[in-house]
Amino acid sequence: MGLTTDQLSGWIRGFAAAVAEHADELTALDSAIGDADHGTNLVRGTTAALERIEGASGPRALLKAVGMTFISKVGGASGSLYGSFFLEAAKASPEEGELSDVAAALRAGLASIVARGHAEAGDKTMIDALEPAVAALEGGASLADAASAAEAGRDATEPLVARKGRASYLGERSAGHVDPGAASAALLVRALAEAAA
Amino acid sequence: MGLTTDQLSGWIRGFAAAVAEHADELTALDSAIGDADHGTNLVRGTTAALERIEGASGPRALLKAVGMTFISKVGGASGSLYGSFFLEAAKASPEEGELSDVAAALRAGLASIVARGHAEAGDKTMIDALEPAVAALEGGASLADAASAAEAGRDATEPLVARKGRASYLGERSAGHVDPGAASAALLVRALAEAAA
Amino acid sequence: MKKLIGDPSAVIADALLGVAAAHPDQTVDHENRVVISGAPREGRVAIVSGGGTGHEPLHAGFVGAGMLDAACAGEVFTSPTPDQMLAAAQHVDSGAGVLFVVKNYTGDVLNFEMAADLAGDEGIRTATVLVADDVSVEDSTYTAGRRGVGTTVVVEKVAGAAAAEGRSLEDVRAVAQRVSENGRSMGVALTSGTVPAVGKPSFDLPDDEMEVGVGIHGEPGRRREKLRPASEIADEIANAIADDRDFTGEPVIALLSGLGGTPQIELYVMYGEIARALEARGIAVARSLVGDYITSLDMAGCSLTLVAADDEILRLWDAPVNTPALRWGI
Amino acid sequence: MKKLIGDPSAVIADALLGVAAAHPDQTVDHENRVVISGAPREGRVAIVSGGGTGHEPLHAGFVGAGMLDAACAGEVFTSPTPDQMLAAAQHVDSGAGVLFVVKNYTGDVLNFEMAADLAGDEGIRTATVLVADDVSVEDSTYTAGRRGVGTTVVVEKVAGAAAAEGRSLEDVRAVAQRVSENGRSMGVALTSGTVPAVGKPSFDLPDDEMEVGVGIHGEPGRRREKLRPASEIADEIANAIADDRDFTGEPVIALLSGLGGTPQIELYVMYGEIARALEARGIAVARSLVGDYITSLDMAGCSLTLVAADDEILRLWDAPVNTPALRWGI
Ligand SMILES: Nc1ncnc2c1ncn2[C@@H]1O[C@H](COP(=O)(O)OP(=O)(O)O)[C@@H](O)[C@H]1O
Ligand SMILES: Nc1ncnc2c1ncn2[C@@H]1O[C@H](COP(=O)(O)OP(=O)(O)O)[C@@H](O)[C@H]1O
Ligand SMILES: [Mg+2]
Ligand SMILES: [Mg+2]
Ligand SMILES: [Mg+2]
Ligand SMILES: [Mg+2]
Repeated sequence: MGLTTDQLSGWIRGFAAAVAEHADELTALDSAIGDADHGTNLVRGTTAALERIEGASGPRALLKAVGMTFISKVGGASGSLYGSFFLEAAKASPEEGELSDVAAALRAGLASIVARGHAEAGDKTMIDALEPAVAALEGGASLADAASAAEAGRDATEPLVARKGRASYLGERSAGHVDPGAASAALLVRALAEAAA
Repeated sequence: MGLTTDQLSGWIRGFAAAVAEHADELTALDSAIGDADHGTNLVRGTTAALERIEGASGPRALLKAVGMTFISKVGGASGSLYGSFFLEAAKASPEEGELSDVAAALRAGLASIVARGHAEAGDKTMIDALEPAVAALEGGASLADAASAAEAGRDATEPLVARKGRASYLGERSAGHVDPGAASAALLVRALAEAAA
Repeated sequence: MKKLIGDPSAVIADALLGVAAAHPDQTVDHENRVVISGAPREGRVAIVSGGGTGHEPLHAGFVGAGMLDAACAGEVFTSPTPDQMLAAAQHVDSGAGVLFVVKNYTGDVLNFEMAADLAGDEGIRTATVLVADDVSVEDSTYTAGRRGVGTTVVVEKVAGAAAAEGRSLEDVRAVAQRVSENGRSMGVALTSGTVPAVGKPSFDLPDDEMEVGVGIHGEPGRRREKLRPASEIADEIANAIADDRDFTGEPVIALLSGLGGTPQIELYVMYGEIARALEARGIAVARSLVGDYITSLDMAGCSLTLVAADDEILRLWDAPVNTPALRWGI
Repeated sequence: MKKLIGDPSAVIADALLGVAAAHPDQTVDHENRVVISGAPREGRVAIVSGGGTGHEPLHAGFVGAGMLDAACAGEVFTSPTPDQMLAAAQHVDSGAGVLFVVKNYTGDVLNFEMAADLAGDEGIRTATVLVADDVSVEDSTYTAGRRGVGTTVVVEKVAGAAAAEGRSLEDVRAVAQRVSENGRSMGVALTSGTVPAVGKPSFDLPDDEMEVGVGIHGEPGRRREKLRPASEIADEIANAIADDRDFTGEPVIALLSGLGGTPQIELYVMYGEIARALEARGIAVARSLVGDYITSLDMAGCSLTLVAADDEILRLWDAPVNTPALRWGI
């Protein structure tokens, strides 16, 4: 199940399209328990990334370009975390040919989010969508199933009390809302499944 | 048709009661074309005046106390103008006995408003209510008729474009609203008619 | 009404308690509602201003060395009384006389006139400078004339600096008068302010409209328009001012003041557009201030003031000043 | 949305044009959105801060002699990127190193960490002081910890003064850290702010309610309550701070900041009540500031910050400073 550079760039384009479509929703989620910018942040990041991946040759260069763009254009928590995710996924990807071990690349990306943000599953962050997806892939599930796992993880953030990110400032009041980063991460994994299909 | 000190103090009490009853209305008129304080200003002035006229002996002392109170407690245009009105009316009133020439006292008060404020009839001010009332009295009308003249003068301010006071800043937009000072002046004359009755 | 206050009728007394606590350099005469500078004034002219409350930092925020010696606080949007002004003059006169800085509103003018009479009776020499700079009001001898707005800040600063140089009352008045005559202002409002004692906005303004040509007392403006981008608003107010008086060829002091409810980020966006608009008209800004200097309670909006400054005015503007709201050189 | 702006997505670039026009003492790197002080810094430590836009005057308003050497402006409520921070460090480093003043938000912390790495790669020494002073947030190692709010202003002032004395990076960081550890804050909101790109308030708040324990990013507070008089609000926030740390027996720097949409008259009413509440708790205010210092767009409300100050901190606080929003002694 290797992914070509074209498919990977399709992933980013698909993620950009999904972010654009759901931007208001992501921002609304962030209004409820954060600072109302998650949609705008990701639109800025994905729009800039699309310009930078034009003609990138090879999985590593492509993912690296995406990571660098997120870091230098987005700011906030998500810019840094998604940026690290792509940079580390790039390092776990080949310079040429196909990305064959998708699970390993995603695991490397996720590990860097954890390393930077010190959050764990259940803290009501993007990790709650990414971890079940990566674990599913590692267990041999399809990308489509991984995307469903991410979506289930996203939904499961709703009742949680946040322990990381801005939502943690709300204490008990953060319960009852889906985490915006988990929602965008679910879009990310779904876009990957669709690009690979 | 002389007025005793008791009747004059009844005038001030009646004016205070009318101002209290219509305070919101006066302020609403002032909101439309001024700065939303005419009701509050007059409540402050009349409340303080009631304290100061207790036991005043003679028309002049009584009216002077009212004038001084307005000047020292109210501020704004109306504090100074009503204050001058009462001070000059006091000067035209006897120290003892009854105020017999009511028209002359009111004319003196009105003249001082004109002298201070440089407004004339038709400028959309309190003068538009006071002038017809004083003129009516001078022509031999009853106080009740003078009060009606003041009310007619008040109503006639509605279509006018203000040339004096804050309402003048609105230019054409001041038309279509009754002048707050004309409204309070009509209350003043009506209170006088009732105190004398 | 959503305000950080207690009893709405006690808001001025309560705010003066805060002023006294926050500014130990100032003395507050709570009975007369006068804020007095702690700066020495032996033998020099004293500058006194005052007006309705609700325009903060005007006037009490400008009490201090190099600016006002005392400020009287009236009720909200209501001129103080002559008694207050007399008390202020008595607090600060040291024999050289007192300059009253008066904004042109009927109430302020009348009450300061009476105060000048009372002060004369007490042997205090006074002079008055009147500020009437709002170009959105027609300038006519048949009306109350123009309102006094932002130029007041510059008049107070320059008069205070002239007084600090030990100049005579006539001299101080003359330069203050020159500032007053050379200043022009105009304001726009996006929302109405709310007078505490009233409890609801002074006027209603639909979500997509603004008032053009507003003063600082919550009165509606000269006209109501659709809300427009900052660039167009800047062009409108800059042009209205520049059409009223030719500011080219002279150094200009520019003051962009928020009206109380407008955050700094918006004021800076506006100032960028104002700077552009002034440059397009050939007007050279020598000094500028951007912030809340003359406000109207919690009204959202801004006002622009330009003062044409000769060398003396600029020098006095640059002189040291130490007040809560304006400070440099000390 | 009623704002004095143009294109909502250009609000930061537009505001920086205004900053450049209003403050000729500052230089603006428009590409990187960095505001740079014109004060000399040869051979001394430089102080750099930054954060999301919408908190003005924080941080760009504190750029100038004796305070910040540079400030980076992120998008509204969004931490700047490491590239911006690196550019800022490169602009102002003169070999003695750069202190990053960072408010404790995940985004700010992560991006400044990356910036420190990048700066190291470029041979620039950096140190970081983190501000995490909001007592309304639980202080726990399992969470993101407390937000950084008003104490940031004091940290920036004191760090700038220490740098101006020519002290080493380690020294400057140490005293800045001491300020950070000794500061506590708490805020309340009467209205929600509106993010320009969003166009509507971040949260709805009924006319008779307030949010207690808010930060500066438009997030709701710890809880919602009926709106109460200023005296009760003052007691609540003063007590929350004083319960968290004992401020008795030490001189205290008190900062009462508006949140952007609150006029000064209300802040002074609040400060009067705060002064009373602190005195009742035996807390002695040595220095105070009342005004807009750290805001949240056009939110109505206020935040109180107390910093326990030793002699050195007080001396550095009193040292001359010349920035658009804080100035004395120069
Ligand atoms: N420490 C963390 N670890 C992992 N994810 C985090 C962490 N902090 C925040 N996030 C994620 O970032 C999202 C917020 O992103 P965004 O709104 O773009 O940034 P900011 O919080 O700086 O405004 C949160 O919903 C959460 O999923
Ligand atoms: N120059 C003037 N001559 C006569 N009456 C005036 C003049 N200016 C204002 N007034 C009256 O004063 C009224 C306003 O009083 P008030 O609201 O109490 O004072 P202010 O205008 O200072 O707020 C106006 O409605 C008008 O009738
Ligand atoms: Mg966010
Ligand atoms: Mg009025
Ligand atoms: Mg008034
Ligand atoms: Mg953010």
